[in-house]
Amino acid sequence: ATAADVHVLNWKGYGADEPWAIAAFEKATGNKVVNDFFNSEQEMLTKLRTNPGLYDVVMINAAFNDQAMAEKLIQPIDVSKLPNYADISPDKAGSPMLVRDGKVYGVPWVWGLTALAINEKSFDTPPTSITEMWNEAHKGRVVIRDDAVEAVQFGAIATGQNINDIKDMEAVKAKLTSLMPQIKTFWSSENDWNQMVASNQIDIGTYWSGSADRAKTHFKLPVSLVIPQEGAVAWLDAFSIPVGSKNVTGAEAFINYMIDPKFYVEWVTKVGAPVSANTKAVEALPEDAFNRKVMGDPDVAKRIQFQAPITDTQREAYLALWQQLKVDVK
Amino acid sequence: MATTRILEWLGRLYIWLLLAFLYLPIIIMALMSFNVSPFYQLPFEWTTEWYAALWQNEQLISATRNSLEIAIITTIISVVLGSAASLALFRYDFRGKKILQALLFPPIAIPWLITGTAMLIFFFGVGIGRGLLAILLGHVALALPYVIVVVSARLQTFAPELEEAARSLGANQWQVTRRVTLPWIMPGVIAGGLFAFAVSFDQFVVSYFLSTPGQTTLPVEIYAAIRKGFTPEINAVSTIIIVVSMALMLFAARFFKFGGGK
Amino acid sequence: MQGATASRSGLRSALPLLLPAYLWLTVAIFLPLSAMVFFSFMTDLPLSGKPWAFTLGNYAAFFSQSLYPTLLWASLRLGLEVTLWCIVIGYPAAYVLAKVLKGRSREAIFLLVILPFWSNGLVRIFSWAMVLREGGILDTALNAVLPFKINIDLMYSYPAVIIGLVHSYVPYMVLTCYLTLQAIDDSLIEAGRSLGASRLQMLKRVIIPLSMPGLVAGAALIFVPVVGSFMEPRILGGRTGTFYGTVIEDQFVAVFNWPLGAALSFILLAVVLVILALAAPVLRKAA
Amino acid sequence: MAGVQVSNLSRSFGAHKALDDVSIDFADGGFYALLGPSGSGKTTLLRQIAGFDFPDSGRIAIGGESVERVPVEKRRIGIVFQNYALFPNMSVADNVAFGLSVRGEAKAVIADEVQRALDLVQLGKLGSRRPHQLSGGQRQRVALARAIVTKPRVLLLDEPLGALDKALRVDMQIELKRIQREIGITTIFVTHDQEEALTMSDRIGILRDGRLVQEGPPEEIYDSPKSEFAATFLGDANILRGDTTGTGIRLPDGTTIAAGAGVSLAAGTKASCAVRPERIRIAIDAGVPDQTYANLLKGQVSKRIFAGNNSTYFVERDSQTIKVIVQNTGIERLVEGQDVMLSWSPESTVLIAAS
Amino acid sequence: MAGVQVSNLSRSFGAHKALDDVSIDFADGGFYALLGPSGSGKTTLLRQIAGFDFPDSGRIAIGGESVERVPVEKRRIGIVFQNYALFPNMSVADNVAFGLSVRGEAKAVIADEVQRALDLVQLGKLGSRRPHQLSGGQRQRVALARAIVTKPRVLLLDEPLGALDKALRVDMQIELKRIQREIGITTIFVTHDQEEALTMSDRIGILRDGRLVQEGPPEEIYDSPKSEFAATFLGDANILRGDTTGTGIRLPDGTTIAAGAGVSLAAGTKASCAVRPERIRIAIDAGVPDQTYANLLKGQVSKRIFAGNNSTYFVERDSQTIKVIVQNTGIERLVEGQDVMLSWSPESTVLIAAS
Ligand SMILES: Nc1ncnc2c1ncn2[C@@H]1O[C@H](COP(=O)(O)OP(=O)(O)OP(=O)(O)O)[C@@H](O)[C@H]1O
Ligand SMILES: Nc1ncnc2c1ncn2[C@@H]1O[C@H](COP(=O)(O)OP(=O)(O)OP(=O)(O)O)[C@@H](O)[C@H]1O
Ligand SMILES: NCCCCNCCCN
Ligand SMILES: [Mg+2]
Ligand SMILES: [Mg+2]
Repeated sequence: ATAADVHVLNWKGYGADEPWAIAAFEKATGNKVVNDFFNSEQEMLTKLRTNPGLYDVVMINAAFNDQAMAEKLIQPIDVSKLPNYADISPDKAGSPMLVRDGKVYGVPWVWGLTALAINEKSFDTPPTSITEMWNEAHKGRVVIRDDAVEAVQFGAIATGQNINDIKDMEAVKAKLTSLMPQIKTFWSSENDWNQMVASNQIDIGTYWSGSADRAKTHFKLPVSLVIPQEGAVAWLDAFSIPVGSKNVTGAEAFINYMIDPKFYVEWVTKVGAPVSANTKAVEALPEDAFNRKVMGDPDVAKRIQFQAPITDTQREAYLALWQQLKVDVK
Repeated sequence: MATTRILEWLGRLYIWLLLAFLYLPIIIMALMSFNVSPFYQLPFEWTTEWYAALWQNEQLISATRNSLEIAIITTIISVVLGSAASLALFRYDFRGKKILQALLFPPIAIPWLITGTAMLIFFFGVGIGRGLLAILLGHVALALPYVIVVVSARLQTFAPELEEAARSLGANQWQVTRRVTLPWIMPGVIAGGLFAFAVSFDQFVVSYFLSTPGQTTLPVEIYAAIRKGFTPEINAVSTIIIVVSMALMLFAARFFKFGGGK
Repeated sequence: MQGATASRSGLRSALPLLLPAYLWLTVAIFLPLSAMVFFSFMTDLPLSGKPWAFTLGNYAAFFSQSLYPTLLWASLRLGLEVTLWCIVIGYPAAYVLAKVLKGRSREAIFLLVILPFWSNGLVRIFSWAMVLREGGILDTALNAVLPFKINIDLMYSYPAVIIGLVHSYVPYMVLTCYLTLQAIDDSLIEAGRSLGASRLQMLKRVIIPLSMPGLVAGAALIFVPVVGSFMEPRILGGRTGTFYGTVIEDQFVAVFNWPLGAALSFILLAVVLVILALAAPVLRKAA
Repeated sequence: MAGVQVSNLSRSFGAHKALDDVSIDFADGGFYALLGPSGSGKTTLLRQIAGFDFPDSGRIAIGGESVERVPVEKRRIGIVFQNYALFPNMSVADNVAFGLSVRGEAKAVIADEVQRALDLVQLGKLGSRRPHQLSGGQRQRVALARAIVTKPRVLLLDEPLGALDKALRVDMQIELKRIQREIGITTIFVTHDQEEALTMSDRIGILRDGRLVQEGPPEEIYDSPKSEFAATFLGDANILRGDTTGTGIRLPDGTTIAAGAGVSLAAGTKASCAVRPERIRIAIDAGVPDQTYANLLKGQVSKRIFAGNNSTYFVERDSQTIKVIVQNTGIERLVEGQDVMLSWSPESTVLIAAS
Repeated sequence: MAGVQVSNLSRSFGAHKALDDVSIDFADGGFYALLGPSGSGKTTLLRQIAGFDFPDSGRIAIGGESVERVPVEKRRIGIVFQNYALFPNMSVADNVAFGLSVRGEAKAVIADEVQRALDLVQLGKLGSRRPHQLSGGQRQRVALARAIVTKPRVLLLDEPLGALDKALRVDMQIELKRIQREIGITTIFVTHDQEEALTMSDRIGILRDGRLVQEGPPEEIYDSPKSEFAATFLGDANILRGDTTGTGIRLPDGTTIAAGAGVSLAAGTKASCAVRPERIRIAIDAGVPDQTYANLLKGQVSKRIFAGNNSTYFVERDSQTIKVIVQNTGIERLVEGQDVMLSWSPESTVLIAAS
């Protein structure tokens, strides 16, 4: 990475690679953005491990920040270089997942939900309960993401448990087992979801809030997000600077740009996005914007549960459970 | 004679049915590259916007160029090395030959995902790193077993006394190979080359692990694009590639007889 | 008489021809895979900076959970089914190409069979989704010609996986069989028929045995990767798309448990090699 | 039951006429030798009869029935290919067993018959070998065993004994004749061995450039060739050319040659006389004039070639070389350079229209 | 410059000894015929000389130098394979041109030489054909042209004329001899045609079961076979068995046969006499007793077989069939069933130790 390049590692299609945004950033700072992508958090970590010095900015789900720090993959950030950092909502900025020994390892960017989304054509009135997923009427028209952690945490919510401290695993397993016959397929990318809705193959399924927003805003699909009364999984995505970055200044500039209200508003309007961690950015949205009105609703805030880091052992146990469920329906 | 004709006719019909099966998804792909909906939605609405968009998409174009270059180089290297190895395995007997032959299967049998990861780690460890060169290194290795298996299958049908005849006429090993053996196994070499090209050109997993931003290939681009939200630009570029290769191949078929004339 | 020629000078003559290919394979495949073998005996990856130790646990895991043998069995069955379909569909086509079609059209068709191979696998799978789903091309086309209404929704099912895989792999069978079929001297076929053999008997007794090297090569090139496949099953199989390859993928992608993933892969490799070794004498006898 | 009639058969490869209006009636149960120079269409003719290849025009009937619509495997023929065409994937025994086994014979019966056939071709012990482990002659014998073991109606043999030494060849000839007689197989046989053709066959047909030039019993063709080509192709012949006298010819130097066989021709036209080398007496002096050996020529021995049971003398006269075969009885050999007198009877002289 | 010496050559295939301690000195520029029954090891021997296959023991020298380490392509041999081994991917002309072109000759030179070689084998017009478009005999001639066009030091011919008709065969024999003499190629020639072997070669070697049984100039082998096998294998022979009298044998019925050739044996041991069928005089009466035809036997004609220039009479006597060849001079034919007197000279009788 030459000094003028900023190498960014992020999900594909997740804001940082929007052409208009890059153009604006490059114009403003003279840095050139080079994007690389990952398809799972594990893969992101592997890329960091096997490419020391290649990346300048990496987007990490806060639940994984811990691991990245432990492995010394990311370095502390001098937040004084980020003018917009001051506007980050304090509860996010102070998240113990991102701050260690007083040093900031991750700059909160956006947060969102893994909740439900529906095909508007299949519902006269949107459902309010997570149990809609088990409704016989939707048999064979339900989707869920092919991700063990999400599936198990979804099961925890459906059985009224704390996603970060699941006491009754058997109940989760039983609940998910009874969900399996409802399932059409397991989705793994936004595109899967959108195509299935477009061809009217599904009624309901788990979905990410930002993605549902994009489906509606950008692709004009009949999709709307449902935050069930039982609650939903919330996650926080943050930016970090990998150890060995050759362009820390550029990285800081980029991160600052990413949390800028101007960028955020444009992103939401043109493409659709999760909720910004920058309170000013959210306030810059129209009053009735979903990300402001619904996501900002204190009632919603009470229902959602933020993901905490999980251990490798837990992750493997979740995967084993998930795989067993998938084998059992074969 | 009558039955022969009927069978011949049925044979032709069968081939056309097979081609229909093989081309069905390709045709759909081509059609969808002209459809407005990025989600394969019907009814069909004609547009060329995706081709226009493709034209603007430098990343996709450069990835396509990388893919083509790597596939062509992979094909050449793996065909040369693979054919040479096949010849050696055919001509000579030595201890451990069975093992060498068995060693061709791990690259095929182990899911590419594992091989790709292994390459990533190993290349990282020994300092080869990632990038187009690493991709090429990996692709050739993946294609080699295909070439060797296919060329060996063809070699089994070769009559060794033809080599003897050529040598008795004073031809050295190389002349024998080039003028007698190669022409006979040519259909196998070509099939091997076509496979090698396919292995490389459609190689996602290994390329995915070995590519770096900017040094990436078309399948990696496509995979990434699909996650975001598929755009028919990908159908468009795929359609262009298929149409151009078809034209090239039919052109080649006119002038070059490699079906293995008797 | 050919045995004598073959054994002539052995390894020394073979080496210059073998070395480049095997050297390449060593650097790009064998050494990396050896590292993987090494990993498969570890408790944790050194890469993650955690302490690690040697263990057989990853291999033991295969046997301690019914999940893995069940899936391996399912994958082997899938491999077998796809291979058989490829033979059933591909062999006759190869025969027609090699023995019925004459002249230029043969070369052209030969190439046309390979061409779909050059299109992107993912794009192809997506196209299949378009064909197979409810309200897709197949459904619509059938309902257009059939007098009664049926619902064809093959998408996200085992048949969809088979169709997708057969489509991806059948060219291997066509081409490898073509290569050996084309080399069969017509006078052998004439000889057999003059002895009273019907076309079917000729096929069974002479043509198939003589084309066996191609059939075997094709079968190996299909069976082996299909057993480890994960992409097509995942996308086309839906709920039923979990196979041995997909759980290996999960170990690598979802939980970063490479040691277990590698162990599972090498178990797969061992099983595949044992199957090939067991099949070899049977096939050689048939040939 | 299974004679073979070919009528007006023609077959071209591109511009080249490999068969040109050939009609032959192969009698049921007969033994027919097909002779002709290399490339004259012998193999092509056999392939039409077998049904591997189809004539451009003309008809083929086996056992009185047209076989136009009868596929190869229903024609009940046995064939020995010029290149043997053994199945490389089968053992020798399996090659021979093939015809019986596709017919569904019992295993035990097959084993028996195969062993008998292999014994017959003196390969009884090589049943388990693969074709590539055999010598040329051994392969040829396997091909022969394979063709006869099914007891076909018609046997098409394309130089079936060409790769065998004389002793084995004679043995095989005897076996072939025996089988052919016993089962009454109509046999059509291509050979380049003249003695074989003459000794084995009931009739001989000679092809040239795709056309049938002469056809008949061996001795008839040998004794009364209808053309110079036939005379020199089957057996050896000295051809003397001149003007017909009606009962013979007058050579350019005025000598007349009396002919007792062949066509009658109007005097004065160009004609040839063919004389077999073995019919000519060679002597140092003319001896007592002998009415029988009425034709007389003087010459000088230029060469003698030893050929086992006989020798050929090349005698020069008037810029023509005349060949004389003399049995090697162990006495009276002539030396090169010697002046000699050649004499032969008019009965040994065949008058042939100039070609 | 390029004689070929093989010394104590052995080669086994599994338990089968294809060559068993064979030593032959093929003289430089000589024409050597290799005879032997099918499977006796002829092809195997040629393959060792060519360097396609390697002996288990023994040595081979070409031009006085051991060729153990000389690869095929450096041995400068020409070879005609029993099955031709033409390159299927090349035209006839390219097949023939191959040897010259790998040597890097100029295009024009090659074209010239190839045309000459093709003309020589009478295929001048078929240069552009592919091998599969040729008849059997045409293919064989291409193989021959391909082998000789490079003017090798040693020519190894495995039945190179087997698929040719007599006339063409004779033409090719003449050409082969001419080339061989002109360039002085050492030629080793496998043939099953006895006449060919006898007329063309300087020396003949007879193989049997991998062993060399006799070796020498044609007439010597023909006239003085050293074994019953040699006597009957090359040419035909009547073998009479009995006890030696020292200068002949006494048959079981007491008749004595005087032998003027062959070995001398101690009286009383078992021995055989070999008599060539053409050496026997056949007559209706004994005629004037003739000192020359001292050996006399009575018999009865059982069969006559016409073979063109001669006929063979089968004469039965004392449960043995004696073959007599009589030249077809056109007169005096005996009928079957006739009582006859057979006589031949002691000089025509070869005494052979019992085998
Ligand atoms: N690869 C082999 N394996 C086993 N036996 C073999 C092999 N090659 C040749 N033989 C045997 O060796 C012997 C000699 O074979 P060779 O080909 O030299 O015979 P030949 O004299 O050329 O006979 P022919 O006149 O029939 O061609 C034969 O009995 C043959 O069966
Ligand atoms: N496929 C072909 N294409 C062109 N010409 C051919 C083809 N097959 C045969 N011929 C020609 O047809 C003629 C007759 O061939 P055929 O094989 O019948 O000859 P043959 O009498 O059997 O000769 P031989 O004694 O040499 O085997 C030959 O001149 C040959 O070159
Ligand atoms: N296609 C980009 C989607 C990014 C969503 N991030 C969600 C993280 C959930 N663990
Ligand atoms: Mg022929
Ligand atoms: Mg031989």
